[in-house]
Amino acid sequence: MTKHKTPLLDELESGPWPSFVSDMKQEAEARAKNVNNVEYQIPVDVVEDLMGVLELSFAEGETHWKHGGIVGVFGYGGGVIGRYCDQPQKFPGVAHFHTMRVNQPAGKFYKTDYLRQLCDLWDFRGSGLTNMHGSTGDIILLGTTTPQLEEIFYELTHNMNQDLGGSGSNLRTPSDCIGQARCEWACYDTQDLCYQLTLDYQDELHRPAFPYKFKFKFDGCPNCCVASIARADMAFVGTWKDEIRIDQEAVKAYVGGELKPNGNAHAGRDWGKFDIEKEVINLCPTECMRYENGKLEINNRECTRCMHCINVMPRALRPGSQTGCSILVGAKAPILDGAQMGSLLVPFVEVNKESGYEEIKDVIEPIWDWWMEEGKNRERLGELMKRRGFQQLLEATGIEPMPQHVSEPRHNPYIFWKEEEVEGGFDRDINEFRKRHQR
Amino acid sequence: MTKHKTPLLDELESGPWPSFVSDMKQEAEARAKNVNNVEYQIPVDVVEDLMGVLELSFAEGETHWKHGGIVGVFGYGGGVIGRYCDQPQKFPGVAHFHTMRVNQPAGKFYKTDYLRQLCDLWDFRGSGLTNMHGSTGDIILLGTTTPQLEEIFYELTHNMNQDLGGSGSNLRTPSDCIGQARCEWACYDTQDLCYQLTLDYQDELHRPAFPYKFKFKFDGCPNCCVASIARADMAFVGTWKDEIRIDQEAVKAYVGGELKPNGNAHAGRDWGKFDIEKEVINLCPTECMRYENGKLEINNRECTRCMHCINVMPRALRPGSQTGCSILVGAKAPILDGAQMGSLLVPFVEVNKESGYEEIKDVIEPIWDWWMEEGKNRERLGELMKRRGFQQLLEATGIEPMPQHVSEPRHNPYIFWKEEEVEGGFDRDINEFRKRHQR
Amino acid sequence: MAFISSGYDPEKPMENRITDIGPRKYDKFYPPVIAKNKGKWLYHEILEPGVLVHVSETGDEVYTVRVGGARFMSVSLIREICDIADKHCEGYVRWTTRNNVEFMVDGKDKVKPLIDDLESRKFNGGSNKFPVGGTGAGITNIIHTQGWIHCHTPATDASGPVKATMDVLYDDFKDMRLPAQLRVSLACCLNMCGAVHCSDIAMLGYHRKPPLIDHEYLDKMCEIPLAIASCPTAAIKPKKVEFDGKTLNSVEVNNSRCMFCGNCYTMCPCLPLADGPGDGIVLMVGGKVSNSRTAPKFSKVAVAFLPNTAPRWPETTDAIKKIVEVYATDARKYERLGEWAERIGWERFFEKCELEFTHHLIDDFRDPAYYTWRQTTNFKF
Amino acid sequence: MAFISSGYDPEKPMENRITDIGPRKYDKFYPPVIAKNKGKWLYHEILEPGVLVHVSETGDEVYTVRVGGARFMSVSLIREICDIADKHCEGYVRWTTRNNVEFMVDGKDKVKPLIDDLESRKFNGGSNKFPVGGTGAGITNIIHTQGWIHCHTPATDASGPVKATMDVLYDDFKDMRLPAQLRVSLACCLNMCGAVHCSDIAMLGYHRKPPLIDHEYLDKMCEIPLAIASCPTAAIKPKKVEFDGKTLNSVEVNNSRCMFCGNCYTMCPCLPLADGPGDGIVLMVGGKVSNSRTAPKFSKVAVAFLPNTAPRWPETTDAIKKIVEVYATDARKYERLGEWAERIGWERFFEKCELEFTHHLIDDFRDPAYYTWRQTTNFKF
Ligand code: SRM
Ligand code: SRM
Ligand code: SRM
Ligand code: SRM
Ligand code: SF4
Ligand code: SF4
Ligand code: SF4
Ligand code: SF4
Ligand code: SF4
Ligand code: SF4
Ligand code: SF4
Ligand code: SF4
Repeated sequence: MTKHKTPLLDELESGPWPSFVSDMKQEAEARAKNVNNVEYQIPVDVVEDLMGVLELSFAEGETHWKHGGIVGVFGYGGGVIGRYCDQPQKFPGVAHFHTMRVNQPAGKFYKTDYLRQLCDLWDFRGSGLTNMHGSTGDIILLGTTTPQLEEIFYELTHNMNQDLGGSGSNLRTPSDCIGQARCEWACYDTQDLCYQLTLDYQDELHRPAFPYKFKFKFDGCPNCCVASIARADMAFVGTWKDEIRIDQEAVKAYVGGELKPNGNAHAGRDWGKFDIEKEVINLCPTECMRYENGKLEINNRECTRCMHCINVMPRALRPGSQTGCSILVGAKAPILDGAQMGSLLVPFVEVNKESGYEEIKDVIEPIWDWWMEEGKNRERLGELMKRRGFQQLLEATGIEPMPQHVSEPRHNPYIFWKEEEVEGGFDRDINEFRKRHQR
Repeated sequence: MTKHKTPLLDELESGPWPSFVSDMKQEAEARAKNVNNVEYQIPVDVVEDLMGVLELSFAEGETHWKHGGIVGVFGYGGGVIGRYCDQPQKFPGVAHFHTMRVNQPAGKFYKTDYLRQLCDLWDFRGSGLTNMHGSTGDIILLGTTTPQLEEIFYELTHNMNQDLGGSGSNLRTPSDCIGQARCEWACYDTQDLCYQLTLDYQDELHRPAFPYKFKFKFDGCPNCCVASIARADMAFVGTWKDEIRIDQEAVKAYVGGELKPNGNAHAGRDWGKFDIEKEVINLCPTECMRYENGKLEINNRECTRCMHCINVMPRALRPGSQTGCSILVGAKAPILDGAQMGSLLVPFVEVNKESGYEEIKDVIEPIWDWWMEEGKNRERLGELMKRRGFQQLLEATGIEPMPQHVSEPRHNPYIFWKEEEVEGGFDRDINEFRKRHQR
Repeated sequence: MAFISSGYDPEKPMENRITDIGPRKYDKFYPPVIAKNKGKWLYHEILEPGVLVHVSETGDEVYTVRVGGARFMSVSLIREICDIADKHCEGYVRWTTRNNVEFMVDGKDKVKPLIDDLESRKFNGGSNKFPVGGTGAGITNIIHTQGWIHCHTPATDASGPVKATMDVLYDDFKDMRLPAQLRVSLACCLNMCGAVHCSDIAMLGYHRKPPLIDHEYLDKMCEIPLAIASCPTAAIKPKKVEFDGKTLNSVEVNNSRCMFCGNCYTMCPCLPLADGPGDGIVLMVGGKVSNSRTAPKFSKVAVAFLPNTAPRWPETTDAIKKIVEVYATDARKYERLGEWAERIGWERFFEKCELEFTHHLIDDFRDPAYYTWRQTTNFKF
Repeated sequence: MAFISSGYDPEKPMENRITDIGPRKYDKFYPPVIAKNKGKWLYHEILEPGVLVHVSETGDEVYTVRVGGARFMSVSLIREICDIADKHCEGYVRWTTRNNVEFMVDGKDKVKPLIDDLESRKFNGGSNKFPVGGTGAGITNIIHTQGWIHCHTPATDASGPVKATMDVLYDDFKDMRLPAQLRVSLACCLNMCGAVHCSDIAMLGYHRKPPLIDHEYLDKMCEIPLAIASCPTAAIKPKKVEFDGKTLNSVEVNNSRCMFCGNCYTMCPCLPLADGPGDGIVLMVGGKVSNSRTAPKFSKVAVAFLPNTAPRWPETTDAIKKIVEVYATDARKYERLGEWAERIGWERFFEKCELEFTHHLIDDFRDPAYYTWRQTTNFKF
């Protein structure tokens, strides 16, 4: 426990929020005690050494981890992030400190027997430290040595029926919002689509054949609780085509104050009496709502399904019943060219379990083909779209251009006409021209 | 009159809108008749030949003018646009067809004696065809021959006390809105500022020393009736610092219907009774207005002086009395990099006749210095700003950065720190680093 | 025609030379009522389309009668304007920033005789010489450029399409029934001398074929490096060509990179772009300049190509008329065309105006293009 | 510690190998009440901060108790979570997309015992193990990344600043007094694994010094052309250097073009950027992800640099606290932080939050920068 002094880290033990330092200390202690007599396969003081490294970083303001190098399991191009300490003599316990990405179950529901099995494995063959979860969605097993990688993979697959997730230039571990499992607004079964595509694209997930990483995320509605629109090369966001379902009695109950707006999300302050005009009608971005004579009317043709009114009056309003999803493409973090939000490619597609999601795969696969053909090394889909233009993506996917694809039409007139679109083509004779126009 | 058949042009003689074809015909006829026995210095049938060229273009859909070549008057780098016909044998009258740009008076007010003098000169030494006015603002004398250029310049300057305007890589003819001469909203004397700067910068206007063209435009208020914000490298737009002046009685008269909103600009349709809430309060972009108990209140601190409320109730509301102008820089047409709107550089500066507009020149001149130093050949100020960043413009002008300079702060984090801003500087010793971090 | 000297001596150009005197001073041309009341105006009103009154704090009033017309104008017509100004306006007249002519009188009684005079004058061909209008929530004169009358780079004419369009929009020049002012502009090439980039409706001449290459003369007439450097998309490369047994220095153009901007032709006359069927008009909509309510906006491309059907450009005027009518019916009071399109959404704009949305309308020019794609699930079916 | 084989034989890696089986199927892990009511939920309500009820059309209800915590978690802690889930929740538990843990029970009576149990558990150091909260119009867990615990490119730590910030924002984790939900994120370098680019408040680790160059090893450890190509601003050039009497291939960096993105270091370990005083945090604000009312927005830079003052990053937490408090007081109900800043104007945002506006906050990155400058006269003094 006192292998390294950690005065700076110790200061993070106080305060109300759960202290990761305290948790590390408890783990270090548990490993030291080893009440279950685990035959630790990596150094028993790994956690202490990690604390030592971290304390050093706190003192200096610099990381002490080096580039990964290529480590992994046989036949897979991802799932492991190699990591080495740059002061291995001081901190031998973390000289090697690779992480493994374990593909989380869709929706991140668990049964405790599974979790305990995972803990046992990681106690035995790793640091006993995890991230629940990584920001892509995986279960992150933080820190083990190279010889353990195949062993862990073997036990995961053989004993736990569990595969690794993605890393490298391939499909990354897809993830989803809780959706229909516990949310009244989900327009399709996010868990099933996430699971099914993960299975169907195992090859793309494990064997890097792409120019760079590629992410799927699945949100059941435009609230985007898994942030798909901001973080996924392809975001599948639930939506509907028909009318918002209205329960006029419940509307009245909101107006009357019997029901609390926004599922009581504002209970922490007295915001005064609910005012349907101010809180719903006037905040509707399309101005397509009216509340007159105790009746709420929605001009659904003009509604953009932004969710605001539904969010505020969940007991009175529900998404329509003709549901499906919109597909947005190209979101990514800022490296190299600035962050990108997903851009709407498919306004609406059915999410059809029966067909094995064929309609959706018919969008995915041409995109991959185009990107694999045209994409440069380490070029994300969004970057390729920027470089080659949205038009080329439309051509590659066979989708017709429509105003829904833009927030506004171009304001520059620099249109690249194709030769076949222009009467007479591009080939002309300068001498003919010079007959009409002397030099 | 029948030198060339013009069946296509003839079709433009009908219809209610004044026909330029009819006007050309009347001019061709007048020249042919020559009732005043003018000794035309360029071909008498110049107008007929111009119609002939134009008819040919109408038939073919192609222009018949060639590149200009360098023509001009001695010592000036601008004011003349050279032009030659590419079918000079067919249309000898317009074989040479240069235009001259005559610097219009600010506000474009004229006395007829001046105009008649100009007409006589142009009848005599040119085509008798003009543009009143060119889109920069000049009087455009359309079409004369090379030998006439110096003659016209001589007569303009000696007999009419009138100079040429700009063309080429120099200051272009400044222009302005009618402003205080006839508009109640003008926040400064646009004519005087336009005139004074034109005079003070004659050298810049006539002798190309700039990387490319440079335009000044002067608008008395944010309505921008001379479109300065869209068309000038430097736009001077009137504004005020204090409070909108309110005449509460007049407000009531609008509400009561005695006064017609928007100076009666909507009289062509029955829009129903004036609704101050709908037409003013709710359209105020900052929501800083209230109409309660027959009284209009404006929270001037939040007002962005957009002019809407003043436009709608001109008899009730007037701009404040602490007036001056905002300066926006870098507007330009789309070549090469897309169109640019002017960007706010100086939120407010006094427009001070007494000082000879020194405060304003103190902004102009450092900008020119920077642009002449850093600008590439044929690079507009706006393009330089884009290439080098707004920061450099601020440095060059000594203006402090402020949130008014942006519509929103940057969303990418790619900040170019300067060495002197960063503790410890950029020079470090790799060996020192390697003591902390082994390879 | 004998050459008559002005007094200028080409041998001694500097003798007696007067330079740098600038324009005539503005206040020499102010009508008395303007000179007296400058800076004192209190308010204005539009009495009828084309007729304004401004009232001063001195009690003075100035009545303005605005007339439209071609800014392409003969000296005969200018002299006629002078005659009218002399007769009614003490010899003063002005032009507006949109090339209308304004006659000002200082008493209400002088207005009707002036208008009657103006409206009585017609060209021989039958069109009006001085139609009164162009104020308020209507359509005023079209800002435009040279076109086939004087420029070497146009992809369409200026005066022709403008006349055709104003004929079609004439009723709205004479009326104020629109939700707000609607500004129409034309520029004959994308140098955009008309600054059409911020107009409610803009016609823009546009080429659609890459430059022809006049190999024989190119090296003689152009600086090859300048021509190459002029291309914003780097579509031009140096090339040796065989011509008449000789090897000449010239260039080649990568057609698929060319966006037909014509900048190479500006630098080199041996790279002409003009092409009858290739050239035509891009229709842009929804720009504005004023800061009223919303910030100035750029116009957006609504129709990628309309042919140069001289003399009356019916495809173009039909499209414009359609947009104006739909806007007139659908927009709210004070709402500029672009504000309306943004409120209802561009998907509705195209639907209501019955315009086809083609791939050309999706921005693909440089990095900012990305920000015009739709980055939200909020759209209308 | 003896090596214990799992059964894997490195000589015959393919023997008995199981691959491509994917994750465990989601429905195997559904609590019974979820399995039964999936797709049938009618509505939800937040009973108190951290406690939700969802009501099904079957009449069933599920009560969710959400607890916050570090996502960096030991197996000891996970086992403790399992103990709780076994005791109260039939052995089921889930994690949210923001790394909170959710315990679900199928009856109201089971809620209080669960909460009491959760809140009773503390770490030795005194902090809560399972604080209940993070729902509704409050602040939930911080999305973050590895920082100094595991990554080679961070410019700040992750777990440290997150703990410090959550301590400061703890009251709002336990409350729902804000105008809307407020999402805080952290990414330790601008790879932005935390995807902080769309958060209400984001901490972003940022370097401020160009890479050091390890000439001696560079050519041995890196592909020089790849290193050069990796630089988005073309700041890196090849260079020969004299070292120990030998001429080595290496690179040089044009410091004035470097924007400290670290992409070169990703490609080449001989170009490290880490620097104690140089590195720190960029504070960004006003992003959002949901499409509710307004389209998703990027976060904007509000403070260009805050130092890495370990262990508690007081400059950062102070700035965040200040922004949250001003937002809480000034914004309207339902208004996200970015919506608020846009409504009042960024000039007011900086004034009210007492943040200095420095030149760093003006965009100068590529063409789109231009569109963020103020292109209107509409501003507030
Ligand atoms: C005459 C005029 C058009 C008109 O019919 O009114 C005109 C005519 C020409 N312009 Fe212009 N520009 C005219 C106002 C403008 C404006 C409008 C303005 O000044 O408000 C613009 C857009 C604003 C701006 O400056 O960005 C404009 C943007 C251009 C450009 C593009 C410049 C750019 O930076 O993008 C060019 C190209 C060039 O400079 O090579 C150009 C070039 C030309 C040339 C010289 C053609 C050339 O490449 O050599 C044209 C000569 C036509 C001719 O033969 O007469 N003209 N030009 C306008 C000047 C009249 C006057 O002095 O009053
Ligand atoms: C005469 C003129 C100034 C000049 O120096 O020549 C002028 C004069 C007036 N303008 Fe203007 N504007 C003139 C060009 C402009 C332009 C420039 C342009 O169109 O190229 C603009 C910017 C257009 C744009 O935004 O695209 C312009 C935007 C305005 C506005 C803003 C309207 C809006 O809601 O966006 C107002 C206010 C209003 O009309 O309510 C205004 C108001 C006025 C007033 C009422 C000002 C006043 O109190 O005298 C004048 C009479 C308006 C009318 O005609 O209905 N004026 N006005 C110009 C007449 C041009 C013409 O012949 O038709
Ligand atoms: C549990 C979780 C989904 C999951 O699969 O794990 C979830 C669950 C719910 N979200 Fe969410 N959201 C969850 C992450 C998100 C995210 C993603 C994020 O923050 O990274 C977003 C987008 C955030 C953004 O815009 O920046 C998100 C934006 C929303 C919104 C939109 C609010 C808005 O006005 O912008 C709603 C609607 C509302 O709250 O009125 C919402 C509403 C809901 C509801 C009410 C849906 C329902 O009916 O069950 C759930 C409870 C809300 C609550 O906690 O108050 N949820 N929600 C996630 C909980 C994270 C956590 O631990 O705190
Ligand atoms: C572990 C994780 C952070 C975490 O603590 O949660 C992570 C960690 C790393 N990311 Fe990431 N990324 C992680 C989610 C993300 C996300 C978020 C997401 O997926 O939703 C993003 C932003 C979204 C996106 O993909 O654009 C993200 C954008 C990056 C980038 C920038 C990619 C780009 O195109 O801009 C890099 C740079 C790279 O690929 O070289 C990167 C690179 C890395 C590397 C591999 C560093 C490197 O250059 O070698 C990090 C390894 C850290 C380590 O030692 O453990 N990571 N990375 C996340 C994966 C966990 C998981 O599988 O669940
Ligand atoms: S994204 Fe929509 S469906 Fe999914 S959990 Fe959030 S609110 Fe529910
Ligand atoms: S979902 Fe949004 S756009 Fe549709 S009615 Fe509700 S608030 Fe309006
Ligand atoms: S810009 Fe303003 S001051 Fe000038 S004429 Fe127009 S409304 Fe009047
Ligand atoms: S000028 Fe514009 S912002 Fe100011 S009060 Fe009037 S409408 Fe509102
Ligand atoms: S817009 Fe183009 S073609 Fe028309 S006048 Fe200007 S430069 Fe010439
Ligand atoms: S027209 Fe424009 S894009 Fe095409 S070759 Fe010439 S300069 Fe390049
Ligand atoms: S954000 Fe950067 S430093 Fe942090 S984990 Fe991701 S790659 Fe590593
Ligand atoms: S840190 Fe980025 S900008 Fe600087 S040299 Fe490296 S790659 Fe180039």
